[in-house]
Amino acid sequence: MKLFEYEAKNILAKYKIPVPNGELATNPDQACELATKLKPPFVVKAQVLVAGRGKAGGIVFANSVAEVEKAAEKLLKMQIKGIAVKSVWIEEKIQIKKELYLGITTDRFNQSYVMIASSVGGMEIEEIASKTPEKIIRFPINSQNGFHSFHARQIARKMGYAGNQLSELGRIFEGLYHAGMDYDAELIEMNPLVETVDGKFVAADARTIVDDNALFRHPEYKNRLLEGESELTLQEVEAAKNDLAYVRLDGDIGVIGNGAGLVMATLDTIQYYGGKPANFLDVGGGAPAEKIAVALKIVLSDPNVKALFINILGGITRCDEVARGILEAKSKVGVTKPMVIRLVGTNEDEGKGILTEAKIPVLESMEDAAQQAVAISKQGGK
Amino acid sequence: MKLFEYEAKNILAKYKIPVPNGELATNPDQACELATKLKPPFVVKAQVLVAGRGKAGGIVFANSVAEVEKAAEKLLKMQIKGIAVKSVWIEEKIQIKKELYLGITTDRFNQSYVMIASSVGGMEIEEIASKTPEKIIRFPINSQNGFHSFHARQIARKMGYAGNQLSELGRIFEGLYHAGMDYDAELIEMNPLVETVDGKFVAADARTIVDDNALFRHPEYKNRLLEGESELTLQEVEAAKNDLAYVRLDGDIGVIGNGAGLVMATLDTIQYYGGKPANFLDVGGGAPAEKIAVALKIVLSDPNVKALFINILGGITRCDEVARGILEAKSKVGVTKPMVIRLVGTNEDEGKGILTEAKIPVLESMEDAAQQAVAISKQGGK
Amino acid sequence: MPIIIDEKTRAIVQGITGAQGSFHAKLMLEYGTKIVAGTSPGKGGTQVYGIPVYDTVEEAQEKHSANASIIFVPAPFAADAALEALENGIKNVVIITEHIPIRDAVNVMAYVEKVGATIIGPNTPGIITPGKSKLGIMPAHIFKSGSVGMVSRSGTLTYEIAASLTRKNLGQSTCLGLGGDPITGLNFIDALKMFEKDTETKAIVLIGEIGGNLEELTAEYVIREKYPKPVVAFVAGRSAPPGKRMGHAGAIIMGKAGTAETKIEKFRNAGVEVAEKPSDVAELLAKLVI
Amino acid sequence: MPIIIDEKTRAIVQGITGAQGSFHAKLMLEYGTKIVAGTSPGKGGTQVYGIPVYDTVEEAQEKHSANASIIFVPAPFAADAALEALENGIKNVVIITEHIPIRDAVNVMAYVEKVGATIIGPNTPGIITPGKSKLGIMPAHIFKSGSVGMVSRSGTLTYEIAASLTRKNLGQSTCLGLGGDPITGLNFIDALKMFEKDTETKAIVLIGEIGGNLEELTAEYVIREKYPKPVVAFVAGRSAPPGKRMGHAGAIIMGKAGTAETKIEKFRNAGVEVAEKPSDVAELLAKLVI
Repeated sequence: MKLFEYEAKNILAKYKIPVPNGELATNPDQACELATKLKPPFVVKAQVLVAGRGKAGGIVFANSVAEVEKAAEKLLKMQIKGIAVKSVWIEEKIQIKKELYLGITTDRFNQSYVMIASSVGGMEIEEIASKTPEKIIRFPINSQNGFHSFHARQIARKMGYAGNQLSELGRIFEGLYHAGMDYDAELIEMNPLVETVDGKFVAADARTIVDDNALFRHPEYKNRLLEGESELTLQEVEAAKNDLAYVRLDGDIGVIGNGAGLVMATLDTIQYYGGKPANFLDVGGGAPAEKIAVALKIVLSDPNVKALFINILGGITRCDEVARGILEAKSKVGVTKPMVIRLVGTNEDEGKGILTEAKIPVLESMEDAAQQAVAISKQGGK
Repeated sequence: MKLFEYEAKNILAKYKIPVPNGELATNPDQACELATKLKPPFVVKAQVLVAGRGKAGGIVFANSVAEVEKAAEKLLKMQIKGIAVKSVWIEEKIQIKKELYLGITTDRFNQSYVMIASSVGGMEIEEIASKTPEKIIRFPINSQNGFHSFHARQIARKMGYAGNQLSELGRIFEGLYHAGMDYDAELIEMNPLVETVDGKFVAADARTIVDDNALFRHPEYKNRLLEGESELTLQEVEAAKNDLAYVRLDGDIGVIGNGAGLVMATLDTIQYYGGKPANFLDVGGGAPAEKIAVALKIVLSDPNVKALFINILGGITRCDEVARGILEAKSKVGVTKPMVIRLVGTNEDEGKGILTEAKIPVLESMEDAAQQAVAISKQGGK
Repeated sequence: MPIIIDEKTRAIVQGITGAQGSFHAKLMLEYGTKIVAGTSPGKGGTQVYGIPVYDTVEEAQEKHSANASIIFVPAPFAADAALEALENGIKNVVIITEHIPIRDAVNVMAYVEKVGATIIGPNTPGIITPGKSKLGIMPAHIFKSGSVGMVSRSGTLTYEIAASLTRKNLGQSTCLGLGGDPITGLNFIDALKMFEKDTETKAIVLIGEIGGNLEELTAEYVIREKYPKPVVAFVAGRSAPPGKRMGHAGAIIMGKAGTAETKIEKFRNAGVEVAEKPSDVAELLAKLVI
Repeated sequence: MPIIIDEKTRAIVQGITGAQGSFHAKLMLEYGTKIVAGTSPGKGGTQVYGIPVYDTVEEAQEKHSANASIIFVPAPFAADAALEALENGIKNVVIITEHIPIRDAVNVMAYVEKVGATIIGPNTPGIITPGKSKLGIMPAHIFKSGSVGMVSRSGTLTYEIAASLTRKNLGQSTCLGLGGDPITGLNFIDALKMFEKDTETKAIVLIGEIGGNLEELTAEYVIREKYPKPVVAFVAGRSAPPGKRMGHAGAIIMGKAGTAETKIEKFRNAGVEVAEKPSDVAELLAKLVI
């Protein structure tokens, strides 16, 4: 779950990492009023969870409170990549000397968290990595030993700092580590972490992605996610509420499957045969009938969908539960689009039996089913 | 730093460990009012930090709110081992089936924390250890690996529990571990941890000693300590404020030294020669002159003191600073009692020089000095 | 000898009293796996399909000395279960549970590194040595004993491809799901090393997906070590748009790193055959092992 | 060869720019200790009595390859400094700092156990091999080279007794303060093992105090291992009332355990001579080593 910039910065501040003084406003009047608490010049930043906010005009500089009001007015009417701006963050502008990068993410290969630092910042870390790979410092963290302030100082030294600046960076890095661990961040970064003209350090922008699987430890965010206060579409919120992994795409074949790999391979196979998937929907392992029914409901609520391709290979998922879910959806939601169903694996015979009895045909080969779904979509869903 | 029972119980409750419902009152009216929130029968407990509260009459049972008022009135007028009772904790009485013991302390030999559990509780752990040593379970905690709920369940199993009770004890033990670590407890115990007649578990009494050296991480308690809201005498509070280790004893020779071992050996030597020390006062390592002066002031404020024995063996402590501290105390506080000074070690010559110039004699042997101090005290401080 | 598990493996099922745990304990027993005990805190003293259940792994070990464990414990408690198995001397642990927090998984792996053990998963279908033993949730009838080693990041996609191999009479030595999470125990390279030593395995199928750089590192390993056995790969997620999380934490692409394209290119450069669609794996393999 | 440090020891001083660190760095240098570098985060690039100062131990090690460290860093940061030394390959670490939280000390010791190193302290006067090297804050002039090994839980009491030994011409091989905290690195038994191997050491003085059960365990060790060298002990705190903390966390008695009486009794049962007052140690020792 992505956090808003202001949330990410509030977390940093809690760990004594310097962030610019700032205030959150949801309307221009409030923006105007709150700006008076701050020192000009200002930056007014749209609080949206999509990348590329700056290029889309979501960040506006303002020299006076009046300009803040104007900026807020403009931003709060904006949509950035289809997402309405509901709030703006007004903060004091920093006098930048240099932009650095600091983040913590996971390192699959070393099975650990890794701190990534660079004396070049302000652009996406992937861009830094490809433009100036020699400036990237990767510091694996041994979770048994922990990350201590001396580790932080060692990194600061490799970034070229010494003396008081090294000590100060050490404190900031250590703070970021504790913030990341305490908030179960799968990514926490300061980009840029700014060295100011007077040699201090300030986190000018901050990003945090909380591990979805750890949200049970962070009810404050879990609740916000479920209340729809996030970047998600209606279908995505509905999916999240039901523990379904749903991603909307731009095609016309609705896809439901179990297991991310299988669903991705299903999308790939549809594309291979010239079709276009409308979505990714993984019901996960061991989905009961009700969950299958909800999945169907979500996919069918997308008006672009012309055909439905259900691809289930049961392991922990039982085919009979899937079959019952399909019947439940048929009776409750009403399935008006043509369905192609492929169902094999655990309790396969029971599942097929249930569907066959209900006069719903079941296929065995994924490729055959994909080709059939593509054919139906090309005929406009008939 | 010892915490009050109600503080210790509040910590346990924060970690979801069941404690009896209770309220804190500082006068009988309040006790009466708060008791109405609870279900009778009640227990009213004096909140003092001395051991043996129960035997001294500091715990009173009450069947009605009126009886609570009476009990509070009585307790709040009491002194227990010389300490005035300032507050009482009123709680619902538990129906006890069995009393258990659970605590975490440090294990010097294994250099770790150790959880100590026993299916016998309600008396001091030392008493349990000597009466039923076979019932004591010692479970060393590896701080790198942590203490996990399965460890807790393993201990619960060794205590003879199974099924749901084992799971519930597991949760309680794990909670105690986290409470102990988060609060830097050098001792945290539930004694007794009660198994109730309906098979539940409740911490009927709780004790927590926070590591004094970690109080910088727990300003809420540090502040209370310095404000005198504790079991300490006036001298002890003054000592704590100045980072001096002071313990009042019942003799008449005031002792100041550097290093716990040396000061203890000084007390032992005084006793060996037939004298009685009035206190233990360790100025610690590297004490500056001001601290020495404060130490003198504290020891002299005890009216029982007839002679002063300053025993300094300088390592990190410098003899010249000690000498300057003695002169500072002489000029500011006025030293009316006879002093025996023994001063050797780091910067010994400078220190002796300063005192000799001020016409204060300095001895070299601890045994000689001790004998001299004992002799003076026996002559009534002349 | 196949890898990790065989007919001599003695396993416990942690979380045996849950719906999934009991269901799959029964299927594993039926398959012939030696399930010697189960654990479920609070349910000690009961039985599941004749398997004795204990409150703690410690007690199960005192009585049954297992050498493997399979975990069905719910996500918030699964890391604890894995540590319990490891601390009680079990050296092969399969974690079926999905949705384990990353931080918990990292802690388990750091402990594993210290004590030296093998973790499969989390979020894995498990491991099967067809005809001998199964520690997992895979539908057993799609597998067949033979000489193809399989290792995969994706559960159901493994079944898909295993079934197509079996249909073409290409049996398997051992099939192993690494798990779909960002932090897992065994990785492709570990599995390749084990398959290299296993005389029964003649060729390896490697099933990757978008996200991370394990496939890229594996391709480098194949080149560096001149890996001696033929490898056929499939990579899921060619059609996935970047920056979107696809179903589990493993399948997310950030910018250019971890796309299907880079992975496929790296594999091909390493001499690894890459299938276009799942059903092509069996065909490519048939040519290699003849 | 004496124990732990000798004339070849190359040491760094962590926290060298503080008042205590710089003062004692100078004294150690004057004593002949090879102090090759100092560290103090934020003070890198400066010098203290000609000793180069670095921000990190990593940098100091790159340039000076020390094999010992002595720590004067303030208590809240001292555990970090110890871990920094250990992680950068230093195997002998003396922690002078007092008032380190117990939890921090426990974490350091758990790491030490994993990597295998020697910690002296915290809250110790350090270690001195008279005439060769000193890593500590003890006044050097009271020591004298010889054949008595000393190990103590108390700093100033060590000086007291060492001085009385020196006055009686009983020189010391190595004198070692374990530190007065509840959690310390080396203990009496570790020191006895080292002194046993040291051919220069003919007898051992052991200075204990109330609190804990290290003295009791040591007495048991002496019996169990039939410890071959004579040991003389002194135990401080005979006059201490129970339940009162005496000066530092180490010196507290809880009930019956850890009193001077029980410790003295255990020692005497183990054939260890126990002195009545500090000055008696030298007399008992003189009889033993003649």
